[in-house]
Parts: sequence; structure tokens; C-alpha cells
Amino acid sequence: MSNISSAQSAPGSSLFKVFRPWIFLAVLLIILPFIFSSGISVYTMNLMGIFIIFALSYNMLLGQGGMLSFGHAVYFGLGGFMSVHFMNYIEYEIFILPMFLVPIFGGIIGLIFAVIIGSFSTRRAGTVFAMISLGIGELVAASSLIFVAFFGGEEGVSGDRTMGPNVLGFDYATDVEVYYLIAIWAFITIALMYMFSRTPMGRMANAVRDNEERAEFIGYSQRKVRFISFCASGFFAGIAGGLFAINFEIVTEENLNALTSGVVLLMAYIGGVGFFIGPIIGAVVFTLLQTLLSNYTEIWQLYVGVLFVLTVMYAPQGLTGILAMHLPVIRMKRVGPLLMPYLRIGIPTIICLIGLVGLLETVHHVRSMPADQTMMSLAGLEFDTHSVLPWVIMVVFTVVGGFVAKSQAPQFREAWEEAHAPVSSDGGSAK
Amino acid sequence: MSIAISLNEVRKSFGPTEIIRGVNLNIEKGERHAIIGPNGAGKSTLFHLVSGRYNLSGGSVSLNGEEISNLPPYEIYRKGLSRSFQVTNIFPMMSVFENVRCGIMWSKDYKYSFWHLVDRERELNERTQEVLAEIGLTDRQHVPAGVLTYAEQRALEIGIASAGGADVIMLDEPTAGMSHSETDQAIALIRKITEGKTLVMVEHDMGVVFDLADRISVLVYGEIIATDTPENIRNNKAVQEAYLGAEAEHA
Amino acid sequence: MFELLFFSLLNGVVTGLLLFMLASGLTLIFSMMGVLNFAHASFYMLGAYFAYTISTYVGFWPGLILAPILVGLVGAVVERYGLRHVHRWGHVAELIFTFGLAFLIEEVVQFIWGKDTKAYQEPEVLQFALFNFFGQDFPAYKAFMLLISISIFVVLLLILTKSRIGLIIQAAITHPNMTAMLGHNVPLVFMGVFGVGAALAGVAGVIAGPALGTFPGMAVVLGPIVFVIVVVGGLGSLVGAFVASLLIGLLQTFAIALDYSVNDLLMLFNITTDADSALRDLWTLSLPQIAPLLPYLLLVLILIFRPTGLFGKRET
Amino acid sequence: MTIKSTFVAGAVFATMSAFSVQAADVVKIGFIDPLSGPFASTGTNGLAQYQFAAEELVNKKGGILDGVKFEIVPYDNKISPKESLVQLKRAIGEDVHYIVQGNSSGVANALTDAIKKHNRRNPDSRVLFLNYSAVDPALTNEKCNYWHFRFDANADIKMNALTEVIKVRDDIKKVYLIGQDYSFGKAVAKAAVTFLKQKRPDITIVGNELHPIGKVKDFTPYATKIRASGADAVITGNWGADMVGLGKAIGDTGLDIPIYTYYAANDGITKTIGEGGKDKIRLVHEGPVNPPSTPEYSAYHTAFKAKFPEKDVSQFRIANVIGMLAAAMEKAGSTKPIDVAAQLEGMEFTTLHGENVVMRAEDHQLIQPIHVSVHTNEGITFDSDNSGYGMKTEMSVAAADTALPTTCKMKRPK
Repeated sequence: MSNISSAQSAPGSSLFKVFRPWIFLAVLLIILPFIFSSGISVYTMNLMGIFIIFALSYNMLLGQGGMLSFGHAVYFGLGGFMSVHFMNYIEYEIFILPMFLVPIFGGIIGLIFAVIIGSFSTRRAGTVFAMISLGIGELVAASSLIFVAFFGGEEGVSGDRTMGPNVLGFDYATDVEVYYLIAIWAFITIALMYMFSRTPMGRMANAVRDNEERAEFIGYSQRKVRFISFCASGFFAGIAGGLFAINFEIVTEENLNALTSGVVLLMAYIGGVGFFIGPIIGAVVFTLLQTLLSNYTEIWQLYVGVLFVLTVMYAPQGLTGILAMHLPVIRMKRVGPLLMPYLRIGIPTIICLIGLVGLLETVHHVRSMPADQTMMSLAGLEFDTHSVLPWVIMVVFTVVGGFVAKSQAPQFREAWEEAHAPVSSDGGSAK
Repeated sequence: MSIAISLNEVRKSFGPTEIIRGVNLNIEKGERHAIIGPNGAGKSTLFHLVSGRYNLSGGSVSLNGEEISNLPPYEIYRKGLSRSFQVTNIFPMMSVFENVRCGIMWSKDYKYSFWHLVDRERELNERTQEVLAEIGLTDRQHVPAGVLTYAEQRALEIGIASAGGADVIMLDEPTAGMSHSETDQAIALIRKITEGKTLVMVEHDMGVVFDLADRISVLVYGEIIATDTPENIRNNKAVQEAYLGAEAEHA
Repeated sequence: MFELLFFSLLNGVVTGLLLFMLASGLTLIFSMMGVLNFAHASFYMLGAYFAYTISTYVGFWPGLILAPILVGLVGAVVERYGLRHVHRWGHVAELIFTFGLAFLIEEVVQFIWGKDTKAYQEPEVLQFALFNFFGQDFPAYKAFMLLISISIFVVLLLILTKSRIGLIIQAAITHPNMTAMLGHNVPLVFMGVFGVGAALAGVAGVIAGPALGTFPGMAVVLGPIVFVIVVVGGLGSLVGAFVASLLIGLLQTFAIALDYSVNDLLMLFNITTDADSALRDLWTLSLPQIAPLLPYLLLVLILIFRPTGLFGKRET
Repeated sequence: MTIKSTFVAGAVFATMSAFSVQAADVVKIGFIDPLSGPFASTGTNGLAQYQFAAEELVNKKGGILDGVKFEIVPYDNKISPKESLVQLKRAIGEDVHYIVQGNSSGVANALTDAIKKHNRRNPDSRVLFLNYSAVDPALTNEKCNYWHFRFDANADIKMNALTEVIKVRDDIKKVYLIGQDYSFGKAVAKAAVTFLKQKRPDITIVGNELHPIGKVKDFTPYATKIRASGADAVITGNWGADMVGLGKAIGDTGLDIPIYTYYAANDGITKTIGEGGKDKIRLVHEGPVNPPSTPEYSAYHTAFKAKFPEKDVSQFRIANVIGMLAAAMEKAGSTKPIDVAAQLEGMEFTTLHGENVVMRAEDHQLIQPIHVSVHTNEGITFDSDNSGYGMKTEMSVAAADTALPTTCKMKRPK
């Protein structure tokens, strides 16, 4: 975080330079539905937009404030429920309000609950905070099934987004209209959250994360810093919940249960909590995994689990961290010498992975399919799971690929270090 | 009113053990005051009591005539007392620049603002650059503080403590673990940043102490046995017996 | 009424002691290594599944010994090759690692054993009613669970208070940094404690599997409760874990047994409620309905008002 | 405005392309149910039954309408309403116009609502929702809509049938109700109270308990409470692990009373309950399995077991869904949802069991004979979970006697 941000904060940067990423983002958001125009891809992008906001709000806690929460879905879900009630108020004309303003009310309810819960949970960071968030999460999720009048039980609460006054002729009957609604909100909230990280408050959140004790000796109450971050985070999570309500037109208990809290942690961590854009990448990747991977394999959750554990073990900076490690190499134009080692270690690794995935899929197929259905197709290849050859091929792939990759590892590391070695002291992001 | 810090019968116990046993001390404004004493005498504890890290078991502390006993550290800081730590205590994942800037923010009255963009605040950033120049880390400002060398981290430690312009600065062993040349630089730095301010420091290096301090207090087993000018301390029989002698034998 | 209280007490103790088997391992790991192991209940699940597979070949009894050993080995491997690696990234990363591990173990279990409930049965010799009280049976298997839990508690207590390794562990709990200075091989002690903790959870799984069902969700159902016990009992306190286990066990059974609702409470004060109001769900809220919530309520309250837990000396 | 018109053009184009595919010779039936996660076993079991029914009842016979075949397209909803809607979108994008779903009334509720809105907003690519298992009465009462058809008896109808059985058991004087704390559990409890009061005013309800769904580790305290209440019978709507736990705990306490259930069979439950539930557990369901009703059904069941030895025909209504859909298409001479819906409404049909059923026009609820069976290992032709135990029909209630009035007022397309 600090590297990227301070690099951008270098004095003398022109206005255009500052706004360039934002213009790029805006243009990207506008043209995306023209590139990916099928119904399901627009729908997937809507989902991504919602989770990007949610994951970024989560990272205000974990990445920027050092607070590990196991109950962040509470604010997301409550924001969603409040919004869907507002959608119904609009439908029954209790309020006259354009639909696109509904997420604000989601944000406000998220903020209110964050103020209440944060008032005691942010007293401490670390495990105490994590455990309180877990307990609160369980309590709220369970209450949502008990208090049917507000939460609608396990069936949830439905609404209709096409109601209310049309502004500029939008009635949100199609997903593309909803896409632009979400895109606008995503743009605004991303910008706000980014700016928040660059305010005195945002900086002190980092300081408290790094060293809560020292923060007190430069004039800041660690508790108050955490509390304000927590409230802001609840607010943005609530907005994401409101967008969820508009997109799905239904909000249920699953929006605030432990599973959703776990998913947002997963997204932020896989993406990389140390970077502002980490959770964005995480949300995009995770949504793709969830909606696409599950079309191809029933055991997709196993792959996600493996990916997550491997990320925690070997890439604590997440996917963004891996990308960022290459920045100095690219900046110094040293990509060339790295290409060959990459190929030499990459190809066997991919072969090994193909073998492993094949083995897992085939084992799963044999166990879950009827005994007479021994033919399975994998990536377009048809084969008989009861014949020996496919098994042999897959085992050979796995073993040989793994072995070659391992034998290449020292050479690769050498090349990697060589590419990085004379990095002068000011580009030390790959410490 | 010319007293900056006043300690009155300050006591601190951890469980049954009394570490600080009734310390009385007045430090005048503008003075450079050093506290010395053998290991385990309670020097750091005394620092923690004054700066709000520990709560007092008895007695009272006042800053510029105002009672600050048992206030949280940030309240004490806001009243104009800033300190450094013996064990380096910085923000390791943030850049050096950010470390210093965070140390300035409260004094520039930003408080918990989330409506200012720090990069836009010219005065804040200029002051940050000034401090960076003072502590000699201008070249290293974009590096995460956690990867600085030890001496650089010590300089940053002092920089953070002094950046906010507090009028009382407490430094806990600022030169611990430094080489000779590094120590000389540190002394020059301390001299520069405490110009016109009150300095309280704990220090083991007698060279530094006698070079910098206007007055010296000697803390032995939780009690101050003498407070005087360096000259008089050097000649004080009790001090020689209780401390300097013992120290000499050690070395 | 007496019958209800008697059996509730008995059931509460059985549940409580079962929870203690999980909590004892977790509290040891937590106190020494500072890691709240999210995957602890997953080891419990592994215990049940291992024992189920073993029981289909050689019967229940070998499984009682073999399954916990296997689980202990898995635990040791996880510590050696997973946790120790992640340790360098700090406590948050460790917590997230065990969180991911819990997720992963559940997926692996589903991959290997499938998704439906396994017919893991108590051994034939224990399928009878030990005694009959007011016409209600008390199954012998429950008594067996009680016996195993108590013997484990006693053995654990003896090891911790009488043996050399126990003293080292105790020292490590109260002064985590001191043990290394005394020249003990701390990584080995950690690996051992983690393995033994996992094995204890495995034992719990082996004996709870037949009684509470062996299915992929069994870890999720129990996992957070064990956390609650460790935090409520207090860091570094086995006694605290023991008391908290029994407390939670009894709390849950008695909350189910005692059928009181908010309405009853309000009636005491002669307040009548409107059956149609938006808060109607609150008035009809009854104790059995919220029984599984009580531990979390307790957790939050304890953390707010007494962060050291009931018996803990150090803060969580 | 130009942006808007682009959208409209896009939408028109999309629907046109969807329309042209309608004429193809495959009817895609989207199966949206859990295929991963804790409820996957129920989902995969249902999928197998759909695939088998489509193959056996339609495709093997050369299809319908001169060679139109059925294709079951599975979509994994992870039993989450949110995921179900995502998968519904995907299915619509892949030209699926028939959706079947059954697990969880919460999901069904989300789907029926989304499909209603979709059909209103996209009248050219309408979708029918064939609900084969979600039994919340609301779906064919206050929340009913024209595009939803339910092939399972709803919770009230099942309770109506169940209480017919209890009505003639004079030895039952005290009944204990226990269920999961959510809409379905509450619906079961409410129906039980209503019908028992009507049919057996002498019965006292000694307990009406709701426990949190999926969170109870050990049901022994509940069993103790049931025992202490002196109940002569238990009625529960529990399913999944909650059913297994309850059944086991009651067995362990040595209680020898009938337990009337909705879902205490198959998917591993029969096997897990085993001996402990013999002659105690009773199940209310459609489609009598033991003794076998007709040779046609026996052949169907045997063929299914030959193909899926590990699975069971646990939801006979699936065969009805496929059979009735095929019949409606034949009758309509079209595979367009709007035509098929018009035929399904009020349709009479004879099942493989030789039973006559009718899709009631006013609320789209299938009215069918309901049976109450007992869990036993005696006189079982087709067992469940390959455990030797199965459900033996004890009593049957004729279709007409199960019908209940509905409050449904649906809007029909002109």
C-alpha cells in the first residue's frame, strides 16, 4: 500500500496524472457491457460490482485498520434488508424516491449498526475484536430467523426495483440498466474509499494497524481511530447491501450469515489486503470462480479451498502482491531474462496441475456417477474411467510435471534474484 | 511558572514489587535533563509513568502546571509532551515519509479528519520534508520503515517524537546500540531538534549525558538520590558509590 | 419435573465433557502458540470419519485407538508444514490459515467420504439401556462417553501436574517466551502439543460420531462453540476451559428444558403484549428457541466486561 | 436516450434469438438445486431421478411431438437464493424455459418471484417454474402466480392426510409438535394444531417446540422433554441432519411412540436411523413404494436401481413432473411455455402408480392421493439406502380428501 500510494503522491504530479486511473476506470465501466454483452455476463458483472464494494469496505478493517472481522456480513445484510424495505415503501408509495438513491439508506443502516457495535467491539484489536465480531455475526444471523417481521424468516424479503419515479427514463427492468446503476455507485464508492485512505483518518488507521501503541504517543486514541474506520466500513458495506437488494430484488438470511462473512474475508485475502486494489481483484476473481468454475466442476469448492490455503501460506500479499512483485522487473525492463525461466518452471507446473485436476475429477466422477456410466468428458476429451490408460497418463503428468518443476526451482529462484538484485533502495516492494 | 514537568511522590508497583518508590523531581522549562542509573533502577518505568503508558500507583505528575496523572498517552501528547522509545517503536509497514507525517498530523490540528486529503495539504507535507531533512532520511522517504537500518530507525524514532513540535520531548536511550560516529550524529540531531525546548532523556552513554545535559538526576532502586549539574554529579560521593563506581567495576 | 431436571443435568454433563475434550486441546494450543485454531473442530470431524472407515473393517474398538493417532499425525503435519510456515506472517495470517484449513478439510472430507450422513454406529455391546429412571432410558453409550471424557480429564491433569513435559507445557502457557530460554526445543513442543490437541479432538469425534451423527457439517455445528468455551474460560486456564465447558453444556440443555418465553416474563410484571405488533416475534421468543445463541451472547458479554475470561490471567 | 434505445434493441435481438431456438427439437429443463455443499446429496439424488425419468418416460419412447427430446441441464444453486437467481439468469441465457427446483422453500420463493418478474418484463422469453418439492403453503396461496406449478403436496395437505391417520388412532391422546424454527417448521406446527383441533378435539398438544435449524448438536434434551411430557405421538417436519438427530435421540431414550414425519426417509436417513426407528417412524408422502402398486412402477423402480444402485426413487413426483410436462406439450402441440401452461392448468393425469391426479387450476397445486408409511424391514420390496429398511404403506388418503381450499387469486395472461 504504502509504496504504491507514496509513489503516486510524489509532488509535482500533474492533474491528468492523478486522474488518469479514474478516467480509465470510468471508461472501462462504461464499455464493459458492450464487450461482455450476454445476459449472464452482465449479471456476473453486477455481482462483481457489489462484491467489489463489499470487499473494499472489508479491507478498510483488515488491510488498512488491522481488524480481522468474522462478521462483516452483518452490515452488508442489514443494509440490504433496509434497502429492500425501502423498495417496498416506494412500491406502496409511502415514500416518493428514485430507486437509485435506495443504497444510501442501506449505507445509513450499516453505519448505525456499526456505531452501536463498534462502540464496544473496537476497544481492542486482535483476537478480542475477531471473537466479538464472530459472536455478533452469529447472534445477528440467528436473530434474523427469529424476527420474522423485519427479516422475513428464511424466505427473506422481496421487492421490485422497477417502482418509483423514473429518472432519465431508467426503470431498471433490464440487467444492463442495473449494471450502470451499480457501476455508478461502484465508481463513487471506490473513489470515496480511496480518498478515505488518503485522509489523516485513513493514514492513522494504517498507523494503528502497524503499531497501535505508538499511535497513542502521537496524539491519537487507537480506539477512536478503529471506531471511525469501523463505522465507515459499515457504511460502505451497507451500500453494497443496498445494491444487492436492487440487483436481486430479494434479501435473505444468507446475506448476513457467517458464510458471507467468510466469503468476503476470502475475497479480500486472495486479492491481497495490503493493496487498495487487492480486494477489487479478489472480488473479480472469486466471483468468476464461483459462477464459472462451478459450471464445469462439482468440486469447485475444493479448488477454492486449496487456492485459499496456498495463498495464505505462500503469497500473504495475495494475487496483487504477486503482480506487484513484478513491477520493479517491468520498470527496469528486465522481463526478457525472466521469460525463459518462467517457461521452464511454468510448463511442467501446468502439466502437473493438469494431471492433478484430472485425477481429482476422475476420482470424483467414478464415485458420484452410476456404475454403468464410465465415460466422462474432461476439457473436451472423452475417456473411459474404468480403463487404465487415462489413469496412467494423469499420474505420469502429475509426477513428471511435479518433478521437473521442482528441479527447476533453484534455477528459477536464481534468475528471479538476479532480475531483482541491483534494485536500488527505493523500489523495495518485494522485500 | 517555569517548571515543565513536576513529579510528586510518584510510586509504581507491579504486584508486590515496588519499582518506583516515591520520586520527586522538577524539570525546568528549556532545560536538558538526563536521568541515569544502573540497570533495573526504573528509568524506563519512570518514563512510562510520565508519558501515560503506565498508570501511577501513587503520587502525581504535572506538565506545565497541569495535572496529567493517569491520563491516556494521547491526552498527554496533546498537552505538549512527546516521547521516543528505547526499543524502536515505529510504523513498520508504512513509508518513512508517512511515519513522519503521522507524527505531525495532530499538531497541525487535523484530528480525525476524513475530509482532508493529506497529499493536498502543502504545509503538512512541507513540514514533513523539513523533519526528514533534519533527521537525514530525505533519500529514504519512500522506503517502508521496517526495512531501514538500525541507526536510521533510531533517527526516525526521534523524528516522529519531535515532528509534532511538542515543547517537552522525552527520549529513552536515543543512542543505544549505536557506533561512535552514529552517536555523534545523534547528539547533533538531538541538539538541533530540542532547540528552545525541554528535553528529558534516559541515557547510558555517559559521554552523551555529560555532553548534552544541563542537569542530571540519578535513579537508583526507584529513588532519586541526586539531581544536580553534570559537574556536581561527577563529584558527588553518593553517586560515585552507588552508581558510577559500580558501573566502573562492571566495565 | 424432577425427571426433566435429572436428565437435563446428566445430558448437560455429557455434552459439557465432550466439549471439554475439544476445548482442552484448543486452549493448550491457543495459550502456547497464540493461535485460535479455527480448524480444531475439523480434527474432531476427521476423528469421526477415520473411526467410521476403520469400524467398517475391524470394528469400533480399534478405531477408538487408531483414529485419534491418525488425527494427531495429521495435526502434527499441519503444524510442521503449514502453521509454522505461516507463523512468519503474524497472528492474523495464522488465524486466517486455520480458517482456510477448516474450509479445506470440510471439502476434502466431502470429496473422500461423500456428502451424506454416514451410518457410523455405536458398538453392539453398548447398545442397551444402562438404567431406566421414571420410564426414561439412559443409554449405556452415553455412560461410556462420560467415562472416556472423565478419564481423559484425569489423565490430562496428571500429565500436566506430575510429569516433566507437563511442567514445561505449564510454563509455556503462562510465560510463552520463557521456555525457549530454558533450552527446550520449542518447535518440537509446539508440534507435539498441536498433535496431541488434534488427537484429543479426534477422540471426541470418535465417540461423538455415533451419538451426534457423522456428516460433513458436524465441524461447523460445533466449531464456534469450542471457541466460545476457550475465550469464556480464559486464556491459559485448563480449569477455566473445564468450567466453561460444563457451563455451556448445562446452559444449553437447561435452556431447552425450561420453557419460558419473554411473554411469561412480561406477565410477571403484568404487561400485556400486542400479538400483531411488529415486535411480536420478540414477545413470543422462548428460551429453547434461543438456546444455541446463548453461548455467543455469553461470549460477547465476557469479552466486553472481562476480556481475561472467567479464570484467565492474560488477556485474550 | 440513445443508450436506452441501444438496450432495447439489444433486448429485442436477444429475445428474437431465443424465440427461434424454441422450435428446436430439444426441450431444455433447467434443474436448479444444490449440487455442492451440505445439501448436495439430496440435490444429486434428485438430478439422477430427473435424468432417469426424462430418459425412461420421454426420450426412450422417441420423444414427444415427433421427436422432441428432453434434456436436463443441471445448475448448482448451493441452496442459496442468491446463487439460484444467478443460475436462473444463466439458464435463461442458455434458452432454458422450464425450471425445476425443490429443495428449500426459501429458494422456491426467490425463484417464483424472480420468474414472475422476468415473465412480466420479458413476455417473449417466458419461463415456467415446476416446483417439485418446496411445500410452503404460501406458494400456492398468497404468493401464488400463474407461472408456478407445484407437484408435491403442500405442508397443509400433508398434515391434513396425516391427521386423517391420527384421527382413527384412539390410543393417541397427547401429541408433541417439534420442528425447525423457520417458515416451513412453523407452517407444519400451525397446520397440526388446526387439524387436530378439528378432527380430534380430545387430543391435547403437550408441546409445541421450535428449535433453531441446523444448529442443534444433540437432540437428547428434546427427547428428554418429549418423554417428560408423556406424549403418545410426535409430529415433526424436520429434515436432513435435524431429522436424523431427532430420530436417533428419541430412539435412545427408549420412547416407544409413533413419530410422524415429512422427510424421514432416503438420502442416508433410513440407513442411519435403522433399527432404532423400526415401527416408530412414519412418513407422509405421495407414491406408494411398498408393497409395489403396479407392474409399471415396479419396472420403473427396478430400472432405476439398475442404473443408480446407490440412489433411490426418493421423490416419485419427479416422474410426474416429466410425465405431465410431456403430456401437456403433446396436448398443446407446442413447447412454448405459455401454451404448455394453459394445458397444465387443470390437467388430469394417471401416474405410474395408477393413481389419478389433477393439477388444480385455481392455484396450480397438484391434488393427489397421499400415503402414510412406516419405517420397517418387514414386507419391504424396495428398500431405501440399500439398508434393508424401507417405507411400508400403512394408510392411504384419497386425492379428493386431501384437497384444501386456497386463497390464491392469480392473474392470468390474456
